[in-house]
Amino acid sequence: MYMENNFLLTYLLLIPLLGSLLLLFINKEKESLIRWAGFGIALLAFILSLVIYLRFDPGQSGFQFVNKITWISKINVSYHVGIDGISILLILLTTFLTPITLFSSWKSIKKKVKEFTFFMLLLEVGMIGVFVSLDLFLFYVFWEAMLIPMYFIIGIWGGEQRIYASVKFFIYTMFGSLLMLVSIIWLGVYAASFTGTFTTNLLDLYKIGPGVPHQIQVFMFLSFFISFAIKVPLFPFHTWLPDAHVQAPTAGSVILAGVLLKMGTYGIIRFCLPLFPQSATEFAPVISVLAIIGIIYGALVAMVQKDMKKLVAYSSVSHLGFVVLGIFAMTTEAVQGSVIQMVNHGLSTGALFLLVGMIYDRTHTREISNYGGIAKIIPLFSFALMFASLSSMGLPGLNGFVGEFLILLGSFKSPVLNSWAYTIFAASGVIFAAVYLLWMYQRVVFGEVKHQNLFSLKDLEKREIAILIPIFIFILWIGIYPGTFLKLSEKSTNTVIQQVLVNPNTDVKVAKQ
Amino acid sequence: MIDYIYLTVLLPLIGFLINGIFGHKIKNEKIIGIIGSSTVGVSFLVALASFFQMLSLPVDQRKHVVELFSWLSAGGLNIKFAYLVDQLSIVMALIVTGVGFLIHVYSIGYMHADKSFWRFFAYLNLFIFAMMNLILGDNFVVLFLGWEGVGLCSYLLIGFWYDRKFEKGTTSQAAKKAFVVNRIGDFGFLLGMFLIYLTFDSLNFQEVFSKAELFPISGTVYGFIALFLFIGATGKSAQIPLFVWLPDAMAGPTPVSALIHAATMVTAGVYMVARCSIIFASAPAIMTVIAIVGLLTAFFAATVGLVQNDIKKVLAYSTVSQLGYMFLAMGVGAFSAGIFHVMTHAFFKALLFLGAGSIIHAMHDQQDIQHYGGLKKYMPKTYITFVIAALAISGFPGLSGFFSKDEILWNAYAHGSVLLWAVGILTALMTAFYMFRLLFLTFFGKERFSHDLHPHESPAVMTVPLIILAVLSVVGGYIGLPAVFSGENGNLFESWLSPIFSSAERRLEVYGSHGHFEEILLMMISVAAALGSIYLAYYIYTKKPEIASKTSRKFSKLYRLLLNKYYVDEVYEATIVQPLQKGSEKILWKIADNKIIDGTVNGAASLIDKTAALIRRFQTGFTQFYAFIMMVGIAIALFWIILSF
Amino acid sequence: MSFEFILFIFFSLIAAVSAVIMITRPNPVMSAIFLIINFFSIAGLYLILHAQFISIVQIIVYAGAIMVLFLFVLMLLNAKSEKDILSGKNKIKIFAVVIAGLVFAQIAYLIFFSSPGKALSPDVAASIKAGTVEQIGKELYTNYLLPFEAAGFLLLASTIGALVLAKKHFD
Amino acid sequence: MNIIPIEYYLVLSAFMFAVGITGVLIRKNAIVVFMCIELMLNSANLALVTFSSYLGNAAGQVFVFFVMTVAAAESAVGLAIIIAIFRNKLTVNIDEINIFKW
Repeated sequence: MYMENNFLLTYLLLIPLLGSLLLLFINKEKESLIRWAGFGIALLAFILSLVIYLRFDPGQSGFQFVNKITWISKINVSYHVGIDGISILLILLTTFLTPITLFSSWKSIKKKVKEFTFFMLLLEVGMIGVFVSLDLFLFYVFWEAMLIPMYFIIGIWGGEQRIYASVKFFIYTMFGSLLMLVSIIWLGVYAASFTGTFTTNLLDLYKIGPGVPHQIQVFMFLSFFISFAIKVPLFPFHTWLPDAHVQAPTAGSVILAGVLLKMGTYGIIRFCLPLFPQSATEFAPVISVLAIIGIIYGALVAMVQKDMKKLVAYSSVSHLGFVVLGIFAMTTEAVQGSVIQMVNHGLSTGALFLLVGMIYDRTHTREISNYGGIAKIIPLFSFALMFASLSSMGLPGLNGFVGEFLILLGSFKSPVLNSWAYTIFAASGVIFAAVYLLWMYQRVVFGEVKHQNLFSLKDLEKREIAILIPIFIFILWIGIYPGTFLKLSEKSTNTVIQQVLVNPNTDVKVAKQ
Repeated sequence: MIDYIYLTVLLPLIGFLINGIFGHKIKNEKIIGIIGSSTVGVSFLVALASFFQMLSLPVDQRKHVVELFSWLSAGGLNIKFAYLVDQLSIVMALIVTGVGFLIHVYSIGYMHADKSFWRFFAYLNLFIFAMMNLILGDNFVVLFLGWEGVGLCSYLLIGFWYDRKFEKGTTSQAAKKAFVVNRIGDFGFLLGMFLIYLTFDSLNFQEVFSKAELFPISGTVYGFIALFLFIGATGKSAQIPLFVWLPDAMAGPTPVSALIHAATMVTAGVYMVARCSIIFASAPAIMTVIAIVGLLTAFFAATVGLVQNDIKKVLAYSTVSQLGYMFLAMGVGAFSAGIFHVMTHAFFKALLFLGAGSIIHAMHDQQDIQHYGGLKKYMPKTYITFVIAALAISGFPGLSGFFSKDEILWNAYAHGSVLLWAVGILTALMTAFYMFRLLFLTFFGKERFSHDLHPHESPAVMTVPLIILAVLSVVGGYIGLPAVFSGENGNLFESWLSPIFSSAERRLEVYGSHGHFEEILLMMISVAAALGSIYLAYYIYTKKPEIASKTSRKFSKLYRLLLNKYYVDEVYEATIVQPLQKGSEKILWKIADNKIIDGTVNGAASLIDKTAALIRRFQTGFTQFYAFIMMVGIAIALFWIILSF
Repeated sequence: MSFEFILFIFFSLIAAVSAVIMITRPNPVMSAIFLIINFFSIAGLYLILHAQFISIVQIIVYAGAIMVLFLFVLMLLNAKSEKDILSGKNKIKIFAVVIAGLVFAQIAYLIFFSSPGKALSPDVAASIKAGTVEQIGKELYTNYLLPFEAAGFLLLASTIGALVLAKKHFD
Repeated sequence: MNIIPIEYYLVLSAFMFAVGITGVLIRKNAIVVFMCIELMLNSANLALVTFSSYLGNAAGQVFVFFVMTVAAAESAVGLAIIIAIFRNKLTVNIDEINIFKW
């Protein structure tokens, strides 16, 4: 671990933060300047994250680029950031998707451009902050802070029922995070009984958490877990998602699906498992069952949706079920699969949302029944939708397969779950994914043109192609050569698994890694 | 050349990329067609060169692994993108690229003037790419890549004319059905892979098989692996209960039916079972299941084929039936016989489909054989090649189908039971009957079409592939001449493949002792049966056409049952598709999601809302009221002070 | 019975009675006048308590300035007489009287039963000294300087506030 | 000096306070309500001065001084508000002023 302070991550946080403040000084009439500035700032953050990626050493298992500055000395809280192989992937995803979404909303966001760009950049700060925090207090601050811009993005630029959706989103998440706050404070106080000082430093708590008395550990684990499960969202905490997704503007949906949901799964990997390994292994079967219900349930409900965005939203429930299953299988294959699946879902579902948004901009309807036969009118769009759907349903050679395959394989041999049944049920989700995506595709793209107004549709323009191509490149890249990404997180996932399984309190024997 | 085997995979991919990206700009059909065909053609040449190189090598050095790069690695799993060239995969590669090339060439003529000409060739090339991955893959995951890839191409090509109607629905519905049913099979295949990984700690073919060879037969594990893999195979190769997609797949253009749904993709399941022969051989119970499923499929598909009137439907059921034969072969442990039938079937079934395509082309998309008749004189080349193919599939002595089918039937008798053989013969009899029913109704008798159609022979670009395939259908059988005829050399094809299957065969101990006399006797019975039913078809459909309609009236219930394909589609629709759809919509979404979960959430919110509305009543807005309440509070506080004083 | 006690009874009776009259007069002007009388009597009580400075300030500020302001506003708004101040129509009024009586009884109970008189041994000299202008001035400019400044600021703010609020149109 | 017990002053203060409360609660004229508040302030002042005198400590009287300041400020602003309300509603009857309502 680098012990000296490294400010790169701090710069990464500061770029969008200062950038968003800078935007406030631009006259709101100059919309194109604001758009370019927002895009440029987000791009700058992406470039910096690439620099971080290049300087990242995947051979190390600890946290890198650590920066620690005392913040509130009275309760021993510090600004403490650092990344490992799991977080760097998610940071890259965040900084990659933010400029894309900003770019994509150039046409669809027409009112209050300045405020929109401001909130998007602020959101980016919150998201990066969540992924880099090594202090629970700091984490909590970012976790909550990120809600606010999202709340406004849904609430101001959303659809007809945006207020309902944004309030629902906010309260759902808030409910979970308050539980987490209680646990964070409890942990800090508990730590004080050993070290004499209240602390929220994650690295210190890693040593203390597993020793928490069993009964309390269960509560702590559950309160952390429910908070994350709502974010994921795991069945049955998922109902905010369809509403939020449907009402949010395209950029909001993309970020919501692409990054925000990952914060839940990331939280589980980063906090739930290493802090409370004993409870995590105890609850693994129950949670896996919920995850599997989510996989099948999400897919079945997605199948019968009439609104394209809602369909994609429910498909997220299904996909994230895979991720949670993989995490709680606790084998290297499965957790690696989960990590890569987080990225995959961000790309595939992000692309799907972008595409739905693009066609919505043209027709102002998302009802599947209003479409049909657009393949011959807008072939490029149809191709792109096909590509994204295939990636989402896990066709080998594209990204989705890598994640799902590793997760299923890993859960099959998982010593924690110790049964085939989980995988057998989970794998059936693969079938349903094909059903709901292809059915949607068939009804939207194939067949005869049902509505006259569809004939005047315009195919993807250059800007939209430019948005999709980078995503598609990554979809192919991960599908064909996932090593680039798997290598990054390998050490870190192993560390997490070791933390859980090589623990005196957990009775599951570690499989040979 | 073997080290360059990846070219056979890469070239079709390049063809796909060129046609896919620039195709709509090229516009010139010839260029597109040449790009599409030549990439596959060169692939074929590479495969052929590799084959000859292998021939020159001693038997134990014929296996080659060409590693490209590491694909998936996590934990103990390390999947390499690697190709395995051995006796089995090279045979399959030759079939796929060879037949594929011919069909590509044929398609130039068939798809002429289609508005999405380029797209068609792009898809075809993509298919060859995926199929080659399936065949050449060195491990289960690369095989699965191809496995799903061909499924995708099948989907794209079935729905190629996405705006056309097909039967009761649209072509895209048929395409979706194909993909989804295949996915059900893939689900089994995936589980099989996982179980293999759990058991053998590897997914590499050679590692798995060499470990499987050493492992004792430990009962259930092998059984489960074999069962899961077989579920995968039933999906891809259209066996009971997952055969329903293949007849619908005929919605695609005819060359697609020839290439994907007859010659290559559907045999992937057979290939996979052959590839994993050692695993299957270790699970005797599943072998029996495979044999029975194969035979049942063969039989039922043949009965359905008897009454179909759509030319492609007849061929489709015939394909299902022939695939059943192949699985019968697998089930009785005659792996090389099965692969042999894959090869000969590829020749004559591709030929039949291309011939049918030629007819459809001439008849302007009319596919109902009741509206054909007397086409012999209009399309002589198609006619002759079609006859050859029909004779081959019926098992006419000396043609390829005769050798391969009899090999299977003989093995069914020798290593299975008389019953298997008997049903097999019955199926063969029906096969000959419906093929010749088709033939006579199409080329003989009165012309039952309107003469505005002006049927004509297809252009050379279509007929030349027909002729080549016809030649192959005739001579293709001689490389697998049974030992009865070839004497000392034994069965060439079998001995070529024997290094692949030897361990499985050792485990099965298949080689019992049956005399050559028996083999010849059985052969004669099947030849007699085939000739008999050909004559019967000839008699009914050219001499006394009224017999057909009389019989169908007499057994009208049976006839309807067969015509409607045993109502399998309807049963699936009613028992699986509808309940899932309705249940998901009515129960899961509308009730579980909207009422229960969201109801709880919104209920909690509205509880707070209601409580707040109640408390809100205290906010009258009158300051004096507030002051009064405050005073009440003060009085209470004072009471408390007094009491604690 | 000392002179002081007689004075105390005199002023306290006036204070109590004028307070009661004040809240029962329907005419607000009458209320204001009885309030002024009440203030005067309280100023008298302050004198008995040796709080000369406060006593004078009470007359100048309260009776002089504040009450004049009140009367002025009353005139300005031409407030009408209030009817039915204690009629039973509004039950809350009866409750109000009851509650007020209850609070008074409670406080009185507390005063008598805690009997602060026993704990306090008044020192006349000290109390005379405490009430002088000198002493209060000293306190204000030393110990209570900051609150004193704040009070000045408060007055300024209220002046401006009153001005702004009472102005007819401001933008 | 000793003759007057401190309790007498305090009870008087309490009585005036209670009367003030009654006034605030029963009167409808906003200005009279204001006056009642002044009465309550004065009752508090009386208690303060009483204690100050009995303790011989000037602090209580300083407090009274501040209370008066606040009272002056309050009545100035309060009356201004009443004028403003009167201008809008043409009444100073607080029963007709319920803009606090939700």
